[in-house]
Amino acid sequence: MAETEITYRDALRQALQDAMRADDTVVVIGEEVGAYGGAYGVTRDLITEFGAGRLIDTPISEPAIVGVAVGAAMTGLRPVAELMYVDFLGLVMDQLANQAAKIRYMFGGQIGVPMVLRTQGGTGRSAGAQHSQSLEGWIMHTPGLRLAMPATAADAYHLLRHSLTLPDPVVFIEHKSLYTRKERVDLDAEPTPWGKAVVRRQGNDLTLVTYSRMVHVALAAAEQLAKQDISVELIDLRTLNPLDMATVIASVERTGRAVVVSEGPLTGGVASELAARIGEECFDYLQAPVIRLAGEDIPIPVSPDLESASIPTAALIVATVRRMLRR
Amino acid sequence: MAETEITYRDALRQALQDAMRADDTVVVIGEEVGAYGGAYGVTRDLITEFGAGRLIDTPISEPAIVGVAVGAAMTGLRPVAELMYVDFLGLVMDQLANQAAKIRYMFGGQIGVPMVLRTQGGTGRSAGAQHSQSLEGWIMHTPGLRLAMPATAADAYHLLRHSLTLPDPVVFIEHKSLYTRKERVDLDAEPTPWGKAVVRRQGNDLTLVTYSRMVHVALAAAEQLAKQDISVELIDLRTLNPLDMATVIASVERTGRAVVVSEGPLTGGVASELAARIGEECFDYLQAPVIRLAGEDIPIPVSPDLESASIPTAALIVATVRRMLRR
Amino acid sequence: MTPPDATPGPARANTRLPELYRTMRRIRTFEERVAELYARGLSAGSMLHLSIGEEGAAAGVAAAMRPEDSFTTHHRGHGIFLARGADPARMMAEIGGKEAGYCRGKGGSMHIADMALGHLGANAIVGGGIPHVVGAGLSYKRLGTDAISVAFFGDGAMQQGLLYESMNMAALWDLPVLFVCINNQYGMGTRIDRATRSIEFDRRAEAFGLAAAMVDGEDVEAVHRTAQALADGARGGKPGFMAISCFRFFGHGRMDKSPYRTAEEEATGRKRDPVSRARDALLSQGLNDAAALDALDAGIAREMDATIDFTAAADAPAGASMFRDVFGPGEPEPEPLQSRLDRILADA
Amino acid sequence: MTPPDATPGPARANTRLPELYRTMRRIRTFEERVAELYARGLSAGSMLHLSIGEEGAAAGVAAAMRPEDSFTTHHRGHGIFLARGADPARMMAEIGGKEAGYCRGKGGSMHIADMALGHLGANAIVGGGIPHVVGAGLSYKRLGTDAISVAFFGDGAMQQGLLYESMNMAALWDLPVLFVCINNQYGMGTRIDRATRSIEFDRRAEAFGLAAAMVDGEDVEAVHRTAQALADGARGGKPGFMAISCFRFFGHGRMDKSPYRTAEEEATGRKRDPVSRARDALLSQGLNDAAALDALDAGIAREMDATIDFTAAADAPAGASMFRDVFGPGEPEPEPLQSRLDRILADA
Ligand SMILES: Cc1ncc(C[n+]2csc(CCOP(=O)(O)OP(=O)(O)O)c2C)c(N)n1
Ligand SMILES: Cc1ncc(C[n+]2csc(CCOP(=O)(O)OP(=O)(O)O)c2C)c(N)n1
Ligand SMILES: [Mg+2]
Ligand SMILES: [Mg+2]
Repeated sequence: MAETEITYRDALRQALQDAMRADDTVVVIGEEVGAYGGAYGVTRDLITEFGAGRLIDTPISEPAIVGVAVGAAMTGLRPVAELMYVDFLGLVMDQLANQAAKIRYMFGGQIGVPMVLRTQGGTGRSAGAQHSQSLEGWIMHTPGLRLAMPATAADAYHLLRHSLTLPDPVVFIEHKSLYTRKERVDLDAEPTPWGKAVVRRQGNDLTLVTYSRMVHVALAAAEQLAKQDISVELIDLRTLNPLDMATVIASVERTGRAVVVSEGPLTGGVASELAARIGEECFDYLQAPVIRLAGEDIPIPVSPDLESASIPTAALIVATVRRMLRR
Repeated sequence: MAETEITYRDALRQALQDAMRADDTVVVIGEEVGAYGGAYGVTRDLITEFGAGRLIDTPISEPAIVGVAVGAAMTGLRPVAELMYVDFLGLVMDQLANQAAKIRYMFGGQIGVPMVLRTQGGTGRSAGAQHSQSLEGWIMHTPGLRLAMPATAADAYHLLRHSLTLPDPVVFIEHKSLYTRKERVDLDAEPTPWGKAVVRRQGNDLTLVTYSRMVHVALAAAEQLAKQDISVELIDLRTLNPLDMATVIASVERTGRAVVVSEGPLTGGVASELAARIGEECFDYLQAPVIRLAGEDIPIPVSPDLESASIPTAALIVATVRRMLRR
Repeated sequence: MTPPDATPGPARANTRLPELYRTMRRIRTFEERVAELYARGLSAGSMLHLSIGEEGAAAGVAAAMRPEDSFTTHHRGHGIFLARGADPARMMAEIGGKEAGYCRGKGGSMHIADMALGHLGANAIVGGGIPHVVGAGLSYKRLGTDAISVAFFGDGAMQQGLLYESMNMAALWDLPVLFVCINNQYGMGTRIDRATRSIEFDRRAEAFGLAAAMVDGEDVEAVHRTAQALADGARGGKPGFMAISCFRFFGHGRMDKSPYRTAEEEATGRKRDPVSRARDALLSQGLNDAAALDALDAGIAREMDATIDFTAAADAPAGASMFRDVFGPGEPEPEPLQSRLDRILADA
Repeated sequence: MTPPDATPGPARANTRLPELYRTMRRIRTFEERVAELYARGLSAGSMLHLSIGEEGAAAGVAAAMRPEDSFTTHHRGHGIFLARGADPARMMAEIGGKEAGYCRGKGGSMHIADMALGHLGANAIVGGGIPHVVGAGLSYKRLGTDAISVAFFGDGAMQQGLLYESMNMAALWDLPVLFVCINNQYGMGTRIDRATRSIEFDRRAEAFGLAAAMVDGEDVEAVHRTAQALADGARGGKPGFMAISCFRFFGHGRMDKSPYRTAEEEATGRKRDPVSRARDALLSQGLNDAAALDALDAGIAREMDATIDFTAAADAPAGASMFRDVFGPGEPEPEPLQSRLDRILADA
């Protein structure tokens, strides 16, 4: 029916538009979200329909942007605060982690902070060490925050819509290299369930677990492996909090092998969390160590060659899987 | 010779004093570090010897404190910036993670940022969700930062002295519940090597890996287990970057079982990193899953009963080890 | 630098001084009982910050607020919350970490809050609650209510950058917001002249486009008049700022014996006492006689004594409550460590 | 609000205008070549921010600095660095992400730096480099040198709280520091009047105790005089602030076609051209004839053309350099993923 070819960017815009039509307490607050339409174009033209009262351009004051969203969320609005780059989290972690994440708990459940912090991260544009990071590890380590990282246009749409109905703060991290990806999406289809992983490809030899852009890298690897008669199962987590371990465990218990893939730096990151959990939960089923593929433990260099070499590639996934299977 | 009974707090003060005598570019910058002597008394009286030019009291401006330390470290000083509580990291992560940690790399190796960020964390004082956290997980996940977390007075002394000779930024996290711990320390003894874990107790049945205050909790557990004829090896990591996996691996290869213990929240934290690494490196030796004991994934409540129940206890370690050993 | 409304106070017949006095006395006595709670080992921890000496600020501004208004405070916020109508027994129970407290023992002194009274929260991060009132102001403007939101903070927060970002946004968006700096001369051991070169704080706010005033916190009526004028302005969309000068009578927290200041400075500072000044004024203006005031004070003392007994007798929160309220009702909760271990080690 | 030194310029015989013109022309031409580098697909990414229209700020302030002085810049810092003596070829190579660049291709346009010239770094975080000059000032004061440190930033950073924390510390500690706001009227698509209610930025700095001035960036000599006076003051321990008004001729970055402003506004704005104004002044004052200036400009064009060829021919950094310089020389480096896999999977 409403199946259309749509980009990840447009799916996000559509989600905002539909949510703003459905709920007039939804407001968008951030730098260049109004007239400019967002640094990556996600809010383009929304100001025409909703006006400057709901597409609120701010000064370059990230700590206050998040702090204002917290206060607004406590008093009747449902703000979508936009952080132009996830790299700016360092400026707002106090408002996010000490305030938004803890208010419900510290106040004994009196009130929540129903806000969404939309931002984008990752490599792909030679934007350098301060504009290319994957910092979901900090968020995942902060009790009280939900965390969504969609890989597809359909998930971008449904997860953002769902985020805008939750009673708690959601960090919603898009990937800068996915905005222009086009897909056929049925917007009327059953919505992506919140907090559930999806099996993107079924297989028997090994389980690949990942999220966000690495889903597509892993898919490419899985296709290459299929040509070599290696059948891998690919799980896209979609949300990191909640974390759907049930889907992961079921798969690994069947395949006996797992590789986890994350673009963020290896040490202390999401890949480690996944490997630790799989190791705990699937110990008796594992035929090989759970292998983590992740970003190198370095700042992201500007040089395009170095940048692309600093994160996992399809070739690396293929090689690693083959070695794990001794093939 | 110079063996004296000394508290963790006094060992830190002694380290600062000795470093400041040895190197007159060392300055301390932070809130209440001068006349007040530090919120936890670590810099008490140092201002008498070194003056207000080297014990620099600041306004309550954490982002600028760290930013000023970065600039000073690039231009000839060796600043010790003090953050009164590790919980305030959220205010300074940009200056720490985007600036201090990346400057050497982004600038192609031209210059480093030889500064130490001293702070303290952890539970034990009913100080609530914004003054009791263990946030080393964020630091460990940030390439370019060193990270020390001493458990003993001797390590506090030597690791802080060593930190003040390194060419790179060091985050040095003390534990608020350790300041008054007294120990016999030989300050002239062989210094604690930087980046090396220490085996605090030898054993054969299982390896406990931890750091900071949890070392003492784990020691208490190990003693109780010994009475039940269970012999655990206890490793104190001392620094989390560098991370001395060699010591951990050697032990786990011998014992075949590991429990990792951290006060910080479980998900995405240090315990997960350790479990993931042990799982990768010791796969063929493991007779049971690596078990993570860590803080609950919740904000820290003020109520003293809830607070102490929210982090691992000796009783929990004992029970877990016994279950792992089916004893 | 003169308050926007510098006209003399209202005719004496209309004075709110009796009410302001009563509020201030209740704060003073409550804080004395907090000190006692701590001394008796009944408080949750030692991070208790008394607002003795600052009653004029709390009472004066609070009286300019309406029931629908909201506010946030810093860590030294007991007095403000009381002045806005808090139940002292539930406050004390929270300070004691008990289930009967405003936040069920999870927040304590530094994170007390009550949505029913518009208290959006005390904060243990200096400056942390300031932007929240800007967010509240945004809500009120958008939702078309008549409320304002007020941020209370100390002089220490005047050196936190977030304050300036917040004031700038409030001015840019014409929000119904009031920023109130309670300048008690100290941030921990640092006297304000060691924290900044310029204490003309109103100039800072004016430079961002706010209406601004400075007022002496010993004079609760002056505080009230200034706050009223600025609150009226804020309700009309012109955000305001005021700095209230006073003196922190005691140490920063319960452990701090103030070695960094002289006995003489303390003695002089404590002469700036808004409570006794108001009492003297009530007597000298013949609005009350001493016996009536003594009776009032005694009643307050009894009320506040009872808060300690209430707290001592109250239950600690049940252990299981630890996992409640991390997320909203019905949402998936974090898995307790023990459940995880039971599952994983079940067949070990 | 008048510059501290508002006396007329020096006698024409002593004018530095020819030198200032040359610096500005070099900046203008360099930036035009950066646009070309991008258009030819030779730049590392598209995050290139041209300072065309802002040459008066860069040249005027830079000329008031001494060789021992240091500085940080924002993301739009090419002109400032050139004015402080950068080699345009090494700059261009860095912008191209090449090993021959100032930062060996790891920093790019937004993170260029050179310790030899006192460039403590461009910054991709708005306001991020501001406190670093306060730290440098602290070093200079403590180490007893005569240097000052200068922070360059845009009008956008006037709304970052860190600026106020930094100015406050500089004033409190009497540091040899100068804060320079290059107000090009826009932060991305946001005109300054949509970012703040009050653009009298000097009042903000004064309220923190700094010497402050506002100056028209089209007049490079006025910028230079103002900067000189404030730099002299800073060298004497009185930190300064100046806001230089100018116009960003082109879009924010290379992708931005400025749909948020009218062609008319752009045309008017571009009339505020410090380069052509200086050229006109040189001619009308008889300090240069047109032929000489044409020759100068042509020489500069050749020099800048060569930077593109240099960059095109330069090598990308070697792959292994990726792991270098995370930590200092001789320190344990992060383990590359591949080594870890080789070890773990060796016997798999
Ligand atoms: C961001 C932050 N920095 C430091 C502290 C530690 N601290 C708590 S209160 C305080 C002094 C605050 O002074 P002021 O704002 O004047 O409030 P007062 O205590 O005088 O009421 C400090 C430094 C903190 N809680 N938060
Ligand atoms: C902390 C931060 N917020 C937002 C951005 C995205 N951004 C880059 S430049 C810019 C505009 C800056 O405006 P201004 O400071 O006036 O400098 P200009 O670009 O005009 O030179 C923005 C919003 C950023 N890089 N850093
Ligand atoms: Mg104070
Ligand atoms: Mg600008």
